[in-house]
Amino acid sequence: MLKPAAIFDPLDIMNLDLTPEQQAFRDEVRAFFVENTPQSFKARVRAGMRLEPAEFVTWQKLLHARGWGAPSWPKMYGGTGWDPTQLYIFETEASKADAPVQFHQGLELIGPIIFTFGSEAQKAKYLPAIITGDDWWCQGYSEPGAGSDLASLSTRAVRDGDHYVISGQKAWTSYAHVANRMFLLARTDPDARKQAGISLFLVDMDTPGITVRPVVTMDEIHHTNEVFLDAVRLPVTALLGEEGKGWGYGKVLLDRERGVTAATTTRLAQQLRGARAAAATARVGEGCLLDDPRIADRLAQLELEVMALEGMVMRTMAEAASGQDSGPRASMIKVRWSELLQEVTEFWTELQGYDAMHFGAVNNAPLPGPDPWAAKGMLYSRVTSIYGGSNEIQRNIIARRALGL
Amino acid sequence: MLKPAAIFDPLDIMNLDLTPEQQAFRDEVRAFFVENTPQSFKARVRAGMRLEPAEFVTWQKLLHARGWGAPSWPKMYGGTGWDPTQLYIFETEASKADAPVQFHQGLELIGPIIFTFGSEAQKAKYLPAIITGDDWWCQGYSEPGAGSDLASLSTRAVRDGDHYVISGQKAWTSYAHVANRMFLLARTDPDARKQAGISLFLVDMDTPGITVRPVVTMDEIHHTNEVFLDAVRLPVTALLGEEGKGWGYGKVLLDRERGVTAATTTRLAQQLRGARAAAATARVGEGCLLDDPRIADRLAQLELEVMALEGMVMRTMAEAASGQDSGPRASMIKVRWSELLQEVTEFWTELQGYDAMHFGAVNNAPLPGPDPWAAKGMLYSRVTSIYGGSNEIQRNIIARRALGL
Amino acid sequence: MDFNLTVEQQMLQDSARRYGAEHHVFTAWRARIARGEAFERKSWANMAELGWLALNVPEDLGGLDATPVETMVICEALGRHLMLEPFVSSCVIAPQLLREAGPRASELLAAIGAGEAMVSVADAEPDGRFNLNHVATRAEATPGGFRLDGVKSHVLDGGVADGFVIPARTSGAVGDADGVSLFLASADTPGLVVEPSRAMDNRVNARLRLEGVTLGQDALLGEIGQGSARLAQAIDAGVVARLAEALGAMEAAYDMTLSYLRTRSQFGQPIGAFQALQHRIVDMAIACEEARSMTYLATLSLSGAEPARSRTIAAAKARVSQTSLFVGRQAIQLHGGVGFTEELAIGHYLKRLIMIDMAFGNADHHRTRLAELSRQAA
Amino acid sequence: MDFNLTVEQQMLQDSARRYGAEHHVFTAWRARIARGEAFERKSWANMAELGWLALNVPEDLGGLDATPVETMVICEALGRHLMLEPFVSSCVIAPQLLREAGPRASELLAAIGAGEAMVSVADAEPDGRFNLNHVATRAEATPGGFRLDGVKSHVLDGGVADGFVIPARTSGAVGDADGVSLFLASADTPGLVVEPSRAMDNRVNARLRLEGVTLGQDALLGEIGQGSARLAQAIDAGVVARLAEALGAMEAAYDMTLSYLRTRSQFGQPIGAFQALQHRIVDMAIACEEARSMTYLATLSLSGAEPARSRTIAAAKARVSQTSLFVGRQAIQLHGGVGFTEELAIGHYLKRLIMIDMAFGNADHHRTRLAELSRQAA
Repeated sequence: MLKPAAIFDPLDIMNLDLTPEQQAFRDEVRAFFVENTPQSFKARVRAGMRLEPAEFVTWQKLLHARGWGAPSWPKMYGGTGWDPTQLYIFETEASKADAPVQFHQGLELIGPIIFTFGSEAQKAKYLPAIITGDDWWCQGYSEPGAGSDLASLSTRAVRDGDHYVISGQKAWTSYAHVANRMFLLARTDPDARKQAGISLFLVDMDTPGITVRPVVTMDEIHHTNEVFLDAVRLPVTALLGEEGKGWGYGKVLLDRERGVTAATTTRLAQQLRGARAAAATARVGEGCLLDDPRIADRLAQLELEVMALEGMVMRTMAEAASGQDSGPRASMIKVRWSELLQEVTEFWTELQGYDAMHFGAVNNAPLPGPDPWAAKGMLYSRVTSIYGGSNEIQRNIIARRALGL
Repeated sequence: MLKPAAIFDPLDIMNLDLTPEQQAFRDEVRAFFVENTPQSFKARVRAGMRLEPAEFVTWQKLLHARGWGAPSWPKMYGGTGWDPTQLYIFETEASKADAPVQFHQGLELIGPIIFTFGSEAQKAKYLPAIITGDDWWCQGYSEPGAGSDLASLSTRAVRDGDHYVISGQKAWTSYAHVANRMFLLARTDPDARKQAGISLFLVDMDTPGITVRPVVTMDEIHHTNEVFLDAVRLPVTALLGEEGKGWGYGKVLLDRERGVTAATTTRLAQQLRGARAAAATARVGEGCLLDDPRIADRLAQLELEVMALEGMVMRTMAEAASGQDSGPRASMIKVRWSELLQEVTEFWTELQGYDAMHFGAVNNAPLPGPDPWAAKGMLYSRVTSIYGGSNEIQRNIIARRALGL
Repeated sequence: MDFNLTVEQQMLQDSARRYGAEHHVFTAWRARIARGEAFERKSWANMAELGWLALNVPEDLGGLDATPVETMVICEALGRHLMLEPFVSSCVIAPQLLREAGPRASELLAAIGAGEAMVSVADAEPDGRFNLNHVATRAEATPGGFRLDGVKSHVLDGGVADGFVIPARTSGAVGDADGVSLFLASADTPGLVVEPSRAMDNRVNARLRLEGVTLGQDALLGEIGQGSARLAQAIDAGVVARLAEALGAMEAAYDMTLSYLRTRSQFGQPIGAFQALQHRIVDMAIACEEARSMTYLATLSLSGAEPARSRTIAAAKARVSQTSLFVGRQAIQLHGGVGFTEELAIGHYLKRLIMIDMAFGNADHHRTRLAELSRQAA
Repeated sequence: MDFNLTVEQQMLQDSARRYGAEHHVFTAWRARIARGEAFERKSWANMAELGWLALNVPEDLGGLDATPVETMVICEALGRHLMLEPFVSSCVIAPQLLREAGPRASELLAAIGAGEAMVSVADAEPDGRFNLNHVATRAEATPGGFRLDGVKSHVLDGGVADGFVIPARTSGAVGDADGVSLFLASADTPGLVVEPSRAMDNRVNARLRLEGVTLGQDALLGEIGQGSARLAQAIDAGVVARLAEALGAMEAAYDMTLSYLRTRSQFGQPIGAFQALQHRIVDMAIACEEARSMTYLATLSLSGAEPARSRTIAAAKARVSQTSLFVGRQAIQLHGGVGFTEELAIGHYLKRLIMIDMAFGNADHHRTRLAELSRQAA
C-alpha cells in the first residue's frame, strides 16, 4: 500500500521505511561498496563512462568473492536470489559509492537465456564462468543492414553433418576485441518468414574464420567492432535451444529488463553529483559558479527530472515485487534515462568551461588541467539514445504495444 | 549585396542603411502610426489579441483615408504599389506603434484572387469595398470532416439553369457572424479526383439558406462559427473563374504569403515589449521581477529567438525584392512565429502571477487588478499553431516539397 | 517500496471517480458555468455525506483523520472531472490551520467536515509574489482583541468562502518569518471587503481589502507571531493536493487525446497512424508517468521529515507543472481546431492546469526553492 | 535590406568551398589527424597565395583590407570542411589587435598576411571563465620595458602559434576594464612556457605560464592601460567569424543527414519516409535557417554602431550555438550507430560545434550579456 509514514528523499533513496532485515542488508552492502570500490574507478564512473575491460573483470571478481557475482540470478544457478527490493537497495548503494554497474552482456543478456533455454551441458559449461568473470561474452546480433531492423539479418548458418557453417558479418559488436565468447543470431532457414528461421549460437571467439575489426567511436575509445564470420565451423552443440527459434528466446529478457534499467538509472545521481561538484569548485572571480542563481536553477531542473525518473523506477520495482505488469514503462525509462544522461553530462562539460577543451595530450605531455572525463562521458552519452533500440524505436514500441496505435 | 556598413539592430529594425527616399517614407509612416493608432487598441494588440470587428473596420477606414487601405495591392486595383522594402518598413513601424495588423481575409485572401482571376464585373463590384472597409469577407473552406485535409470537402454545388444550388456545412468560419460576403469552395463535379471538380464561389451572406452557428473558443471570445448551407441558390455570376478550377486559384496566394507572414511576425516585438514591461513593473519585495537574473535571461532567450526569426523574415523580403525563391521559408516562419507567440505570451502570463488569475467579472463587479489581456492573448495563441495548416502539416509540406522526402 | 493503494483506498478511489463521472457530466458542467455557478451546493452536501469533507478533520470532531493518500485519491477525481468544489481550500489547507487552535477553530473544523462551512486562507499579498512571509497586513492589539488593515491580492476560492484564515503581522518587518499571526474572520465581518473574480478555470477567487477589521481575542489561531511555519506546512499540504488534481486533469486530457487519435480520420486513415503524432502522444504518456510518480512521492513525503519533505514537494510541484502543461497544450494541438473550442472539455483542462501551475507558486518558483534546499543540503 | 553577396564575394565563396572540397577530403583529413597534424603547413601557404590570410591586413601592408563579409565566406568553408588552420586566431583576431600599434606590430601583420607568422591572443585566465577583464597577469615596468608574470588558462590555436598577444595588468584590480595593456611576445621568449593540448575537434590549443617574461618597450601594443576595449572588439570579430564556421559545419552535417535519410533503408523503405524523422530533419532545416540569418546579422553588425552591434553579436552567438548543437546532436541520432563512429565525419562536426560553443563564452554567457544590454537599452 501507499505508506504515508514513509520518510522519503528520492535522492537518498534508501530512507524508505525498510524492514529491519532490509536495513541490515542496506548497511551490509553500503559498507561493502564504501570499502571495496577502487578509488581509480570513481571519477570515470561518476562521468557515466564505462571502465576498461580489465577493470570490469576486477570488479566482477571482487563481487564474486563476496558471493554477489550475479545479484539478479536465482540461487540454483549461482545467483544471490535477491528480491526486487534487495536488488534496488544494492544498486542505489552502489550508485552512492560511485561503484560501477556490472558489465551486462554475459550476466544480463546471455546468462538468463542459457539458464532458461540451454542444455544441462551448456549451463554447466558457461554459467559459472560468467559469475567468476573468467568468461567475457559479446553479442552478435546487429548487422550492417540490420541495426534497428534486426529481423532482416542475413548471416547464414548452414547445417553440414554434425556442424553448422556460419558466414556473414556482424556490426556494433561491443568488446568483441576482448571477449572469448560470443552469442550470435544466424538464419538457419532462408525460406522462413523474417523472424522465423533464425537460430541462436554460442561461439568461442578463437574458432577459425572469425575476424574482428575495431571501430573507434567519437569519444576516442575502442568499445566496439565489426566481426566477420568466414565459414566458421561450429559443432551442433553450439546451438542453443531449438533451430529456428532463436528470435523468441530474447523475449525472456523483456521481463528482466526492468532490473537492468533500474541498475543503470540509479547511476544518474552520480552524474548529478559530479556536475554539482564541478559548479561548486569552479571559481569565477570571487565566488563559484554555483553562486549564480541561473546555474543553481539549471542544476535543480536536472535534479527534479532525475527525481521523477527515480520515482518511475521505484514504482516499476514495486510492481515487479507484487507481480504486476508495468506496461511500457521500461521503454519510457530507457528514453528518459538516455536523454537525462546526455543533458547532465552536457551541462557538466559546460560548467568546466575551457578546461573541457583540454582533451588529449600532445606529444605525450601532461594535460593542462583536470582529466577530461566529463567531456568524454558527454560524448559517450550520445550513443545511449541509439543503442539497445534507438529512442525513436522505443517510441514506436510504446505507441504500438501500449497505446494500440 | 551584403552591406557591411549597415547599422543594424534587429529589434529596431529600421536602422538599416536606407536610401533617403526610404528614410522619408519611414518617417512618414512612423508619424502616421504614432498619431493615428487609437489608444484603446494598444493593450490588446500588444498581447497578440485580435481587435473587435468594429475596431478592425475603423482601422481599415483610417488607413483608406490616408490612401493606404491596401498596402500590398498593385496601384491599378487601388493598392499602394509599394515594393517589399516599403511594405516591410510599413509593418515594422506599425509594430513599434502598437498598431494592429489589418484584417486579412478580404485584403490578402480573396482580394488577390479576385484581381487575378475574377471577371471585370467581379473586380468592379468587390475590390473597392474591401479597401474602404465596407465589405467584410469570410472564408468558407474548412469542413467538419476536412480540416487539414481540405481536398476531401463534401459541400456540393449543383448547376440548375442559370444558378448553382449549394448545400453543405462549413467549419471554422472566422467572423461569419459579422461578414456580409463569403468566398467558399464547393464540389461541382463529384466524379472528379479529389482536388479537381472543386469551384470557388463569391456569396452574399444574406442569401437565403445560410445559417451561422457561433462557436465560442477557449479564450472566451466569439471569433468563429459553423456555417450551414441549405440549398443556397446563387446566380452563375457568383462563380469565380472557371468551374472545377477553384482549388488551383489558391496557389496565387502562396507567392503573397511572404508578405503576410512578415506583417504578422514583426508584431512579436510588441509581445516582447509587453512581457518586458510586465517584468519591470511587477514589484517583488523591494525590487522588480526584472532584477532577477533568471527572469532577465528568460526574456533574453525569447528576444534572441525573435531576432533570429526577424532575420529570416528580412532575408525573405530581400529575396522577394530581387525576385528569388525563398523555398519553404514561409512555412518555417509560420511554425516559428506561432511557437514564439505562445512562449512569449505564456511567459508574460507567468510574470503577471496571481493577477493573471483574475480573468472574468463576477456579477459585473470590476475586476481586481489589470485587464487580463496577456492571459487572453496566451489562450488565443494556442490556435495559431493549428490554423492555416497546423504546424504538423507545415512540417509535412517542408519535408515533401523542399527536402524531397 | 510498495506504491499500491490499500483495498479501502481503492474503494474510495472508485467511489470518487464514479461520483465525478455521474455528477459532473460535461454538458451539465457547462450549463452550470453558464449560470455563473462554479459548483452546486447540493454536490457539496453530497460530498459531506460521503465523508470526503471530513477526511482531514480530527476524529474527536467527527472527522476521519485520514492520511494524505485519501486526499490524493479525492483530488485526482476532482481534477479528472473538472470539479470546482473548494475542497483543497476548505478541506485540506484550512483544517491544517484550524487543528488544535482553540474552541472557535474546533467548532469551525467540525462545521467544515459536516459541509456547513467553507474556509479559505488569504496567503498572498501585493508585491509578495509567491513569498508566504511577505505579510504587510498589520494586526494591532486593541483592548478587546485586534484590528487588521491591509490587502490580500489573491484568495483561492475566496469568492465562495464563508470565512478566512488571515495571516497578519503582529511584529517584525515585511518578509520576516517571525511575527506573522493567523486570524480567523468570517466573510461578513465589517470592514472586510471581498472582491470576487472568476479565473479562467471558472473557479471563483477573491481579493480582500481589510479596512479596520475588528476581531476578538478568540480570532487568533495558535501562538501569536508564530504562524509562519504552520502556514507553510498547510500550504504544502495544499500544493500536494493540487498536484493530484493536476494529475487527474492531465490524465483525462491524455485519455481523450489518445482516443481521438484512434478514431479521428484524415487523409484516409486514423490520425494515430501518423508517426509524428504517435511519438507526440508517447511523450505525453511519459509525462503522465512522471507526474504520477512525483505525485506519489510528494504525497508520501508529507508525512516525512525535513529536508526531504520540502525538497520532494518543491520538485514535485515544478515537475508536475511542467509535464502537465506540456500534456494540456499538446492535447489541444492534437485535437486541432475542435480542441480550441469551449465545446470540448479539452481546453478547459489546459486552463485548469495553468491555474494549478500558478497556485501557491509556479514551476519556476518551486524549482528555485529546490535549488536553495539542495545548496543547503550539499 | 539586400542580403545577397556581390559577384566578387560569390567568387570568393566558390573558391573557398572548392578549396575545402579538394584539399580536405575526409580520409586525408583523418590520416593527418592520426599523424598528429592539425593542418598542413602547405595548406597554409596555399591560403596565403589565394590572398585569404591578408583579408584583414591593411592595404599599405600588402593586405586586402576586406569587409567582414569576406571573412564570413572563408570561415563558412573552414567549418564545412573541418579545416583546422588557425585562421580565426591569426587572420581575424590578431590583425584587429596589431593594426596601428607600432612598427613591430605592422611588421608582424604583414608577415601574417604573407603566411609567415601565426599569432594567437591569450584572452583567458584561471577563475575568469569568459570575462575578458579578469586579468590577474601582471606587467611590471622595468628599465628596458616590462616583466610579465601570470597564467593564461586557454589560448585558441596556442599550440601552433609563433607569437602571442598577451593582455596583462599594468594597473587596477582583477576585473577592472581599466589598466589592461596588450603585449606582443614570440613563442620562444624565455620564461614563456607553452603547454599545448589537443581539443576534441583536434585543434591544438595551449595553456601559457609566464614566469618572469621580459619584454622590450616595443612589445606594448597601443596605449598603456587602454587595451580592454580593443581586446573586446577583436574578440567580437573572432566570435562572428566562428559563427560562420559553425554555420558551415552545421549545414554540412545537415546535408549529410538529409542524404542519409534519402538513401538508408530500414524496414523496407528509406528511413526518410518515416514521418517522425521527417519532422526532425525539418526542425534541423529551420535551425540552419535561423543560424544563417543570425550569422548574416552579426556580420553586418560588426561595422555598425553600439549598442546594436554588441546586442546582435551576443544574440547571434547564443542562437547559433543553440541551433548548431541541436543540429549536430540530431545528425548523429538520425545516423544511428555509424554516426557515433570516428569513421564518419558526422561526429567530428558535433565535436567542432561543441568547441565553437565554448570558444569566447558559451551560449549562456552571451545570452546573459544580451540580457544586460537589453536592460541598459530599456
